[in-house]
Amino acid sequence: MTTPSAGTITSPASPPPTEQPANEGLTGRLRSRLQQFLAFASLIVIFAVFAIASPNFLTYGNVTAILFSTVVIGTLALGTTFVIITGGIDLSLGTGMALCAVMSGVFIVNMDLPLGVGVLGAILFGGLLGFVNGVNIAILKIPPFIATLAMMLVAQGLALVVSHSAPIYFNDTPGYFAISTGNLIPGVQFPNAVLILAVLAVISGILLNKTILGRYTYSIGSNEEATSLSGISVRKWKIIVYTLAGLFIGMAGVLISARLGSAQPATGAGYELQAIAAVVIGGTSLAGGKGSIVGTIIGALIISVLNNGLQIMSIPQEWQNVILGCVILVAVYADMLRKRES
Amino acid sequence: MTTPSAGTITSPASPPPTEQPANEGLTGRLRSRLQQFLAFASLIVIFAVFAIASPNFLTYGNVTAILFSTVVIGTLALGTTFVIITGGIDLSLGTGMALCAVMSGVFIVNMDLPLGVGVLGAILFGGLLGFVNGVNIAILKIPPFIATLAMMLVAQGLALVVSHSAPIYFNDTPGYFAISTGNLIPGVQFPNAVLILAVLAVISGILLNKTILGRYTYSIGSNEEATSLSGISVRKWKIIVYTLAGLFIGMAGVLISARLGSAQPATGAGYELQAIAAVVIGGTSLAGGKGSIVGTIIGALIISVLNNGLQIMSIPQEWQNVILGCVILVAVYADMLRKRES
Amino acid sequence: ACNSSSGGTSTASGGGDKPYIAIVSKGFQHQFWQAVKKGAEEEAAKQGARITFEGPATEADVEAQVTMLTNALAKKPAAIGFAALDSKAAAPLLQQAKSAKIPVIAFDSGVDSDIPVTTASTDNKAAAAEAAKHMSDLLGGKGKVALVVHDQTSRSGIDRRDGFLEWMKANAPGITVLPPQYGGGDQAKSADITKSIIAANPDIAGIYGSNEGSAIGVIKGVEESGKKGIKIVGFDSGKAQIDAIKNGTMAGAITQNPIGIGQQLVIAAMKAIKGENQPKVIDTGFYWYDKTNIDKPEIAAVLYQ
Amino acid sequence: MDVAQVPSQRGVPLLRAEGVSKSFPGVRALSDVHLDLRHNEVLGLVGENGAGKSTLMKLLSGIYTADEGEFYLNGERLEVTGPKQAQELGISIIHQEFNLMPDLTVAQNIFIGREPRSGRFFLNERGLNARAMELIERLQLSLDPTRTVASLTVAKQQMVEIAKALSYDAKVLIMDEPTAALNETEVAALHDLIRRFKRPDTGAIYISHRMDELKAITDRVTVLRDGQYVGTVDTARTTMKEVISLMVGRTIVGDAKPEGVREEREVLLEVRGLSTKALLKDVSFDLRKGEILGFAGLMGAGRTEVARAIVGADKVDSGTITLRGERVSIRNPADAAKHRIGYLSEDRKQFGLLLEQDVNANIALSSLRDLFSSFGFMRDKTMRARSRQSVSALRIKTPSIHQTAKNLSGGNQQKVVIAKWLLRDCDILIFDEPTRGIDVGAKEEIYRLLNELAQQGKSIIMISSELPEILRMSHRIVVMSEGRITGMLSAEEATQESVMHYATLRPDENPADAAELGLDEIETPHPQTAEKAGER
Ligand SMILES: Nc1ncnc2c1ncn2[C@@H]1O[C@H](COP(=O)(O)OP(=O)(O)OP(=O)(O)O)[C@@H](O)[C@H]1O
Ligand SMILES: Nc1ncnc2c1ncn2[C@@H]1O[C@H](COP(=O)(O)OP(=O)(O)OP(=O)(O)O)[C@@H](O)[C@H]1O
Ligand SMILES: [Mg+2]
Ligand SMILES: [Mg+2]
Repeated sequence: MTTPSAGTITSPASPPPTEQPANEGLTGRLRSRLQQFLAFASLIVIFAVFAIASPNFLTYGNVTAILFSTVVIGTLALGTTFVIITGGIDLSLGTGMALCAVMSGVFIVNMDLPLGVGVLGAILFGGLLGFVNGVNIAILKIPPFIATLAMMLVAQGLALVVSHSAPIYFNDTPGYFAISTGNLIPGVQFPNAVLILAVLAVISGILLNKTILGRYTYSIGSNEEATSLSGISVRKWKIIVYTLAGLFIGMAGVLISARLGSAQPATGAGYELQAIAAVVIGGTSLAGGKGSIVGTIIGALIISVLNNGLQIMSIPQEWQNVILGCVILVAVYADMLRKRES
Repeated sequence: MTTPSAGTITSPASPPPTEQPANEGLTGRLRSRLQQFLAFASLIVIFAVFAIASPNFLTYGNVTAILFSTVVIGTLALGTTFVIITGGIDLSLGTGMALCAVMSGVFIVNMDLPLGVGVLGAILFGGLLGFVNGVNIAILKIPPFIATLAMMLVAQGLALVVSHSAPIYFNDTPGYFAISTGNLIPGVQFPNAVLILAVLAVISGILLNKTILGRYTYSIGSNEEATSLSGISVRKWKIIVYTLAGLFIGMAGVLISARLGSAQPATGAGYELQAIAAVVIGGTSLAGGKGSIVGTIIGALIISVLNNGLQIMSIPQEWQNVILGCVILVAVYADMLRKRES
Repeated sequence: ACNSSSGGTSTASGGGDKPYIAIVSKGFQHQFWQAVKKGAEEEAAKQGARITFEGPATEADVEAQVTMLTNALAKKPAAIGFAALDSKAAAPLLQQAKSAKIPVIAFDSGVDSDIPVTTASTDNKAAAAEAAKHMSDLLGGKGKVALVVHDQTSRSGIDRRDGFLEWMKANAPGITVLPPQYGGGDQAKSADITKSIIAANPDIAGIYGSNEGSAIGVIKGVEESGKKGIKIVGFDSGKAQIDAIKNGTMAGAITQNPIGIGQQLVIAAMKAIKGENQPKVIDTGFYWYDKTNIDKPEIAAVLYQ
Repeated sequence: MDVAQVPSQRGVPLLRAEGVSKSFPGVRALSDVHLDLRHNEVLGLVGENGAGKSTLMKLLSGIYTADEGEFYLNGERLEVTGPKQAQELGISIIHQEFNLMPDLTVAQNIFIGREPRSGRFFLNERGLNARAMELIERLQLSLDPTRTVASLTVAKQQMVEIAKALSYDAKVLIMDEPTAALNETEVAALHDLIRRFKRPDTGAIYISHRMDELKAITDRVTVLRDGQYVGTVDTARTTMKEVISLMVGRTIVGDAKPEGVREEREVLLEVRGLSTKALLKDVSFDLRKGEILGFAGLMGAGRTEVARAIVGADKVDSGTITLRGERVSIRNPADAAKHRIGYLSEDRKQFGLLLEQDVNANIALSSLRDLFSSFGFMRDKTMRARSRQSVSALRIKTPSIHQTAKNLSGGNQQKVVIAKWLLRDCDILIFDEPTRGIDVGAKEEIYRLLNELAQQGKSIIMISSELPEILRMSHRIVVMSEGRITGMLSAEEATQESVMHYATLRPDENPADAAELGLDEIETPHPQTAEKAGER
């Protein structure tokens, strides 16, 4: 869309004037910290409500279960946070994850490669998917929505083709399960997958805030044209960002198949909306330029806490979605009010 | 030193730089017409390929079938074209449609209202859903992605609640079926639903191109802030646009339930991505400000022609998605190349 | 009649006076599962039990089901009813249930494990074979047959496809079976697929739909194509299929006994809670129904509208 | 190196353009233009709006490629393939439109692509801020390196651009209307910077429509007209009148002046005690029928905020607005428009234009309902006819009314925005920096129009940072400082000095501090530029 020769127009379609970075300086910095902390507020309120409403909610087992159920969406959401900050979108998350899970099965079960190699292969395969997305978007200039929608369809088909439409079971590689459900911390019943998500979140945070990759991610989303005019290869960095998101897709594929003990070729559709929702609930703007890893994790947690809590409270299933929708609305609205006030 | 009030200066006269009827004007207009016509090209190529590949493709019955299968997605896509041109998005299309279908059932079957009243009721109910979306987005300033995602969940749940999780059958109202499958044109086997889609497309085209609603739709998508400062009530028009999209959701609900003879509360999820894809393939930009009804109809046709053609050619189904994805990519890429050239 | 009944609002404890049975099914929104739910609720009311009934949105959503099972366990139920989308995926959770001494009753399809106290299920493959047999009879053993299947990876989809295909291969040399097409159980999509099949194969003689949504889609597709004389064989029940059979559009269908499955499930669970002995397998059976027997009481009893 | 080819008394010019042509669809922006920039000089580049100045500079910095022609740097043939390469060659440009990342901080913007790193991949944020601080101090700008650019005023954003351009070790510095958003003090500071930049091995090109600035800073001035080279003159040996006549090639009647003050005229708008959370304190004034009320003040004095508050674009904390004797509550610009109040924003890119739409759509936007539709349907023909009228009345240089707004030159874009408000029949028009980026000839045109409007009985608030303009056009002048009205002058008593006196008055502190004002104005958040960086 924006070739360097396209003129020098700065502001794109004029984003609505929301968010005002308040009086900055020290107090400002402090306040904005506080504000980010306040973003927890919705999460904490929801959490508290459930804890009061049901004695089964605030148990060690259930809290672990909530965290565990956040892992896959969380992993996908981390990668796509980068994509969304550049102003892009990735719809191939869900079915791409299924394809990576299948590839993991192909490597480990069908081809009998060592566990580590197979896992690495699946993750790199995810990177390849992301790379293809990146090339389509950055070089061929296909709008991200279309490019990744096409990839979503392709991955969905390929997962079935490669697996011959049947799940691949990891029965003979017990180590594979351990990736997700094992307990690395001795003596404590705490699933590895949650630790992995935590590590991935920290790495993502470092990448986004402390490296040039992160800087250019924000920069591209903020003003792609200007970034390009500043001599930065927007193409290259976009490809890197989508590839990175692809690596996260690969990891999500490994994590979900390790959790289930099998690679399910037909899953995945629908995960993309959930992952994007987590990112956006976490305050990242689809218009690009703004967002944070902390926000994304909070967003993912809000979704899984709500799902869990409503189930724990035995709310009839047809009402669960109604309530889920309303609570998301209220949570985001409250968050926006808070931001507007300050 | 000279101030801007430089006084009177005389110098060799040169004609005032008024409008230069350069290359634009007639030829320019013609060229852009041609370009829009060329957007058909991908569709025509795809169509031709199938027609050559399979003798069963280009039959009256099959072409009607293709058109018929475009109706629901097409109707949803028409409404959401407006939304997307304003720079918004509507994820509540699919499940909203299911809810409207259920409401139609409630009105006509459960409450025994006259057919026309029931149909109108269902359409207006869709308008109400859209109105709520509009208020959430325009007044409460919730990002469209979140607001309509929440509505998607709420509608999904409500459809089940209202219908008591069971389909509602229109068996006692044969007239209802006729809305979709009847043949208004005497003697010709041509389903009404296709005619309805055509009429809706024409109405949408007029609304978008010939009325102030259309102008404001483009303006808001181009630059919301500037539109507002031009003395236009952006809030009001946004609400109108989402309400309009809601009316189309309602009509889609009527059309799908008339086709099936029943309101299926559990359908709908996934239709939103297809409808949005049709719009975007048709050249409407998710960034807002650009788009056309013709493009949307072409986009919807590309999808249904591909689906139909691949099935007619008996391509194994797991490959169909792979090919679908690739063709969409190529079609959009070709279209972009063409646009860039001219 | 769904959000009422025994689920109730006594949200909190797993204890209470009524025994609580958490049922995690393969689906929720589809009529088949709603019928199972109905059976379970009725039986629970009769036996004085409290149940919850949940299922993922699609039969591909294994992870969501596993999460639901996890959450069900957290509620410390007296028994669990479970229809596994992928039985291996749930193995650790079943183990957990066992350690917590919560009896598990499998239903719909078996679970690859000896943890469940009993399994109340139908043999989907045999049922599909029965459908194939009737199709072959209807066609006099020759002609072209197509399948519109609801899913290509779920157990029920695979069994109902393979059962049909295998029977045809073994017993009907005169019948050509086209490659199966998958419509996700969506009526409109299945109808469009059916029309494509008819367009591509003008000589098609019979079409089989593997669940309610697919079967209705086939009926709609055939109707819309205007083609006469195509034999349609379906699966499951529901008003639209029953009507189609009555008016002759559809030749007949296989039905399981979903209400019965729900009832059996709760009966078995109550027995397990009380520690009573019971058989490892409860066959809930399937039936072929067509114009001739649709009004018979024993058939009418297993059909849901 | 082909020295013989370079005819210059002082030897090889630093930068040379020869026979450069460039066309866009429907527009021949440049034809056979040449230009010499010598060492150690500031070359002014002038021409009417759309003359091709920006295009020439974009060719030089590799954003466009020329259809014909060559560039030489120090006599060596220059092949500019892109902005990055231009930078590496020592050509640094400040574009007419901002090229900033609004979500990044000042320091991050300045050093984008050249961040100090620890290792290859990790950012050294502290080093970055230190380097930015160093640069900012060296350039004597008042910027906080850790602030996000979106929260800065347009003027400050301009300074970030300047700092960024100077942070490269540039040999050639190109500035495309760098002062359009700056006030006098800031302009002086910028000129200071340029003088310090000027060395025997460097040179600068300076584009501006402000003749006094050209006189002050340039050594020579090259004039373009309609994409063609007209001539180059020595600044010291010519008058600006001469330059203008070269530039416009026609007569400019520059004596438009409003009639004298008419105290007896009825008061149309009464603003009392207007305050906002962010800045405004107790702003009260009257606007009379047929009056041009000038608003003067330094950047950030709050003039824009007053305008936005009146039309309901920003939230008002307290205060009343009385229109034709009736109290009104205006909640948004649509309300304002209903009360026949129009606001032309100072930031055309962000708040004025639909960049992707054509000129026609832009001009018609405000009047769609009143003029160009019946029963909701567009009256396209009328609309096109009126747009064409506006285009020729304001001399908007465009191939047709169907040209996309973003393809117009900066000044012509501004005229489009003005045309939009002139079409809509408002009783009160608030023009915020209406002549920003507009050439001398067109300015006169706009002044004439403003006068006409006033004579028709319309009331006009004109916010401007160009004192001469305010002094010449206003019946009365309101002077603001730090969110308060500090002075109210009649046309007769107002002089540059008196206005500046009130403009630098600190309303609530001791007057001694006033001296420190200028660059160092106090900043408070403002919704206006909170989002993406606009343009001046
Ligand atoms: N990308 C483009 N596409 C089409 N026309 C363009 C484009 N860029 C510039 N033009 C046209 O080229 C001509 C020269 O524009 P340019 O921006 O160089 O003018 P300018 O001298 O900088 O004017 P101003 O003083 O208003 O900034 C104008 O007529 C303009 O409309
Ligand atoms: N676009 C903006 N973004 C953020 N803050 C702004 C913006 N515009 C103004 N401000 C802040 O609000 C205050 C008032 O500025 P305002 O623009 O109203 O003043 P002004 O007198 O119109 O000056 P200018 O000529 O720069 O527009 C200033 O202190 C400034 O810091
Ligand atoms: Mg210019
Ligand atoms: Mg201002």
